[in-house]
Amino acid sequence: MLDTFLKSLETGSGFWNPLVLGLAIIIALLLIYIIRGFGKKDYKTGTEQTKAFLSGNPEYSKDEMHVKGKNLYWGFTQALKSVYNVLEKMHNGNTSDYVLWFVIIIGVLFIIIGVI
Amino acid sequence: MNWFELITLHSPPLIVAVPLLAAFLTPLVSKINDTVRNLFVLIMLSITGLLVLILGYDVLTNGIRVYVFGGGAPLPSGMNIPVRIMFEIDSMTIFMVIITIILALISILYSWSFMKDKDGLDKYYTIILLLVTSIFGMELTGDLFNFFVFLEISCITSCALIAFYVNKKESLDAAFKYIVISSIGALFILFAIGLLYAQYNALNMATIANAIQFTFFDKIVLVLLITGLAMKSGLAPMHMWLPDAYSRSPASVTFILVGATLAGLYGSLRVIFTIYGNQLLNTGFTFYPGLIIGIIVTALGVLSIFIGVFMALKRSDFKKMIAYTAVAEIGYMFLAIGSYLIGLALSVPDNPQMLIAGTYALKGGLFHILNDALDIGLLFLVAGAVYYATKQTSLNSLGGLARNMKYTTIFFLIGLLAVSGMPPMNGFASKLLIYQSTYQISPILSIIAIICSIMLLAVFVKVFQSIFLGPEIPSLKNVKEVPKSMLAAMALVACIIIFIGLFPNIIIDNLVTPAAEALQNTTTYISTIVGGT
Amino acid sequence: MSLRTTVAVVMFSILAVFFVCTALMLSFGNPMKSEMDDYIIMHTQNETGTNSGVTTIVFDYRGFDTLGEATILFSAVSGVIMIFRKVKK
Amino acid sequence: MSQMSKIVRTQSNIIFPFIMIFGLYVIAHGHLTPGGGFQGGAVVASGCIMLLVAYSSAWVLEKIKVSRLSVFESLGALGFIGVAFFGLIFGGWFFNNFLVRNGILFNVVPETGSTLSNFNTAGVLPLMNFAVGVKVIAGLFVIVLVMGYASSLKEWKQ
Amino acid sequence: MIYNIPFIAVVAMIFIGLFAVLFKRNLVKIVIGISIIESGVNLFLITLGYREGGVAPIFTSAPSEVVKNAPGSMVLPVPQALTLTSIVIGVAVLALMLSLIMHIYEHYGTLDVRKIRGPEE
Repeated sequence: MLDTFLKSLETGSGFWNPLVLGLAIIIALLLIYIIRGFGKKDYKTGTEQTKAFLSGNPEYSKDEMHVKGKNLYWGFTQALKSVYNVLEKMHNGNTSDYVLWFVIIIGVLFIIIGVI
Repeated sequence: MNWFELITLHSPPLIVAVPLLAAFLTPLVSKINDTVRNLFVLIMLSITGLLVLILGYDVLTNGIRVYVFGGGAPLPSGMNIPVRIMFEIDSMTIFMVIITIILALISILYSWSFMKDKDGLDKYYTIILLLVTSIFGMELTGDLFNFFVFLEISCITSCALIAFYVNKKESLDAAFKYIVISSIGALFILFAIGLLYAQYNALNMATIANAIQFTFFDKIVLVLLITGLAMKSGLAPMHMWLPDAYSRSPASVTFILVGATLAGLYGSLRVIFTIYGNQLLNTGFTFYPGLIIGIIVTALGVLSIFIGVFMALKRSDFKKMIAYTAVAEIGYMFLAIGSYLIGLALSVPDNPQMLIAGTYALKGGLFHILNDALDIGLLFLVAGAVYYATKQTSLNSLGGLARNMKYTTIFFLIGLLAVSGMPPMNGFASKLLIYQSTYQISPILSIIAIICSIMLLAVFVKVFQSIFLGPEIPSLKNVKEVPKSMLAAMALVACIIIFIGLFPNIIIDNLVTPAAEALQNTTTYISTIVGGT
Repeated sequence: MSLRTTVAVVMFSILAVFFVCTALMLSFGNPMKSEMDDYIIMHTQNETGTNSGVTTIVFDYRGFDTLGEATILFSAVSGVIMIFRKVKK
Repeated sequence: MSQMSKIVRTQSNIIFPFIMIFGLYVIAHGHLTPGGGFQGGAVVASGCIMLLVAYSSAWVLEKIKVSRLSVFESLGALGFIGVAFFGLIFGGWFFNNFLVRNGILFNVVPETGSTLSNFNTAGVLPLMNFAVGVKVIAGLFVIVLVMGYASSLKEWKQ
Repeated sequence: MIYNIPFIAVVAMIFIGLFAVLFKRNLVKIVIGISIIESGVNLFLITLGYREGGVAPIFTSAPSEVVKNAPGSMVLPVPQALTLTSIVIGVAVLALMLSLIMHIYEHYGTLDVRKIRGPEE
């Protein structure tokens, strides 16, 4: 009974049951709640305690603080600049080039499959 | 014969004919009233959905169904080549048709308020119905030329729908690229069909599959068919039309376009597994052409995953990011299909473990078709909702929307978790199948797949952070939650996603496993029409 | 020559080799097999009552294709009318 | 596109009825001779387009509306799929040729051999030919009409 | 070999069309290229159905010796039907492409394929 319940999705070398995971998530949430209970009780809203500081300086206005989409993962794209240069060149928006890719794939597959 | 049996008997042509009739009637009905027109379209599609359910129940219990247009037996007396067009429906077809009808119904529901104040809506609904019809036709048909005709219908209607925003130059550009590329692909497919006709004097898939010899012509036909259909389904490096087309069309259209690309994927599955099934799936040869095809498909799949994820990471347009993610998801499916072919070829001397792993990969790939349609579709619907509320989709000018659009935020969170394969959602179930089975075939494939899946999560964390979180932007202070019909459509998709995520075994046992068995079992498909072979 | 032109020329020649081989291997004037067409020619009069073999195929044996073809024309007309509609700002 | 010269207009006036009659002949005899709904429809539509070229698209748009032509096209398509549905209702199968032996019209089966057979043959095929003909006339005419009108208008994009 | 010239013409037309699509910069010329490819494929289909010495598969006032040795003396009808369908498809695609080009010219002011591209964000 328990066995069939557990093996809801067999994957060939194991099984997966989302309900067990749901149980685990609930236990984890309980633990978080308990740990949260150990926190300091003298926290008050509306005082200096809730104010944010950037390295001791007061924060900027909300507009300037928002991290825009283009700023995210800057380091990643910078490190892989050579890869991105190639990829950007592939997507150059030219219809003829798109058709050329199609022709290239046909040619390569002709050689691979047709010669066999 | 009571009426239920009669409907069951005639449901295959009616699934195509009812939306087609509705499409022809829509220009007349829309002269009455807008609400009447919307209701009419919804009701006609619901009737089609009922027919799909009836046909699906029948096929899943009784096996393959054949419907001959014009009546009579599949084979004329004294012949072994069918003359008339026929539909051949097996479990794989049913799987795809169910996906399509879900997408179509939700898209119509969504466009009820999404497209409300636009012009040209009667033509819009007509063309949507024609697109749905063409997808159904591509999936149901058992005749190659008929497949080509429906492919062209889907090409033309998709092009017209991509160009719906005619006063935006980007969408015109995307539509033109799409129609140029897909019409060239379709012409090569027609050339291939002509070659097959020249050799075997038949256009029926089962008859050709029965007679196929893998001659020089057949190799050329295989290359042309696979390339053309893979181009239709957006496999790298022929995917370039896809991000443009997806990101510049209305969200409700994109939702169905996902179905159209998946129909292209279905076509390439039919080519590999059915038409060339006797050659590619037969392990009795000394040299396996199936292994070569498997390696090619796997390599292109990995390339699509790589390109899709990397390009999505750098973009800053919401819809374009989702579109590149769709390329990556298509790559996962092709990776799974290629893994099956490789596993089948490697299992030959005495290694049945590989075949088992390959079968699980195939199941995972097929299951991922359903999950991909729902996940990517939900994300596009959310993007449409954001566009509806704020009139822009660029990440750089959006922020803090979670304050005003609570429900949309929740739906986006569900879609995010699902598309990046986080545990309780449906994407995880299918990706787990793909990971585990590809690991047994080659660990590198599985590692690449997992890393790229993690990067997908990174992509959507970026979107989530910059659109929904963060401080409120002054220009977006008056943003309101989207209308109820859009919320209902998104909620419907989200509920299906959570349901599949919690009970994946229901879908796997009832839909995916029969579909995978139907694909693997070429002989049954052929002998239903040709007779005992 | 730029890289693009080089690649295009190479691929063109590969495609040309295979397509010309195909063209030379087919034989003009005598089809390899013609069972389906012979059946249609012989039965067009007594099965469908038509004298024209092509019309028989277009509207009877492969009538569903013609429905699709009509649908294509219909969708093209709808698409052209939709593209040329008047758009309010 | 303004009107062309009087010579052209007069000539097209003279030729137009002949083109019409020829096109309708091709549509009507689709089941006997080479041709059919598509070919005859294309002939008639090109006759209409000749008038359009001679008399400018604005003049044609005064006579007939695009929406009216669109309705005609819908009706043609409906007729075609309707015949297919009648095949389902009366003949038992979708696209069944239910008129060929036991209908009231077009029910004659020609003898095998070289027969100059009469018009009353071929079951539903003449009906389908006619429906497709109407559809193709309206469709091709509307495409050229819309494109010609749009290109003649300077500020059509608004 | 020389008798295969229709098939060679098919290949030539396909390659002329592909050349126009790949190397021409004007959108209208690209559309013409697609049209030429399509004519090539149509020619291919119709060529497949030719039978030596055959006449059109139509019985109305056909000569009696043609009718006597019936299937052998007529060309194959199926490729002709397929070509008919394919031609109509081509007309539809052509109409849609040309109307898109008219709009593109209105918005971009050019027909150069290298300049017809949206912003890549």
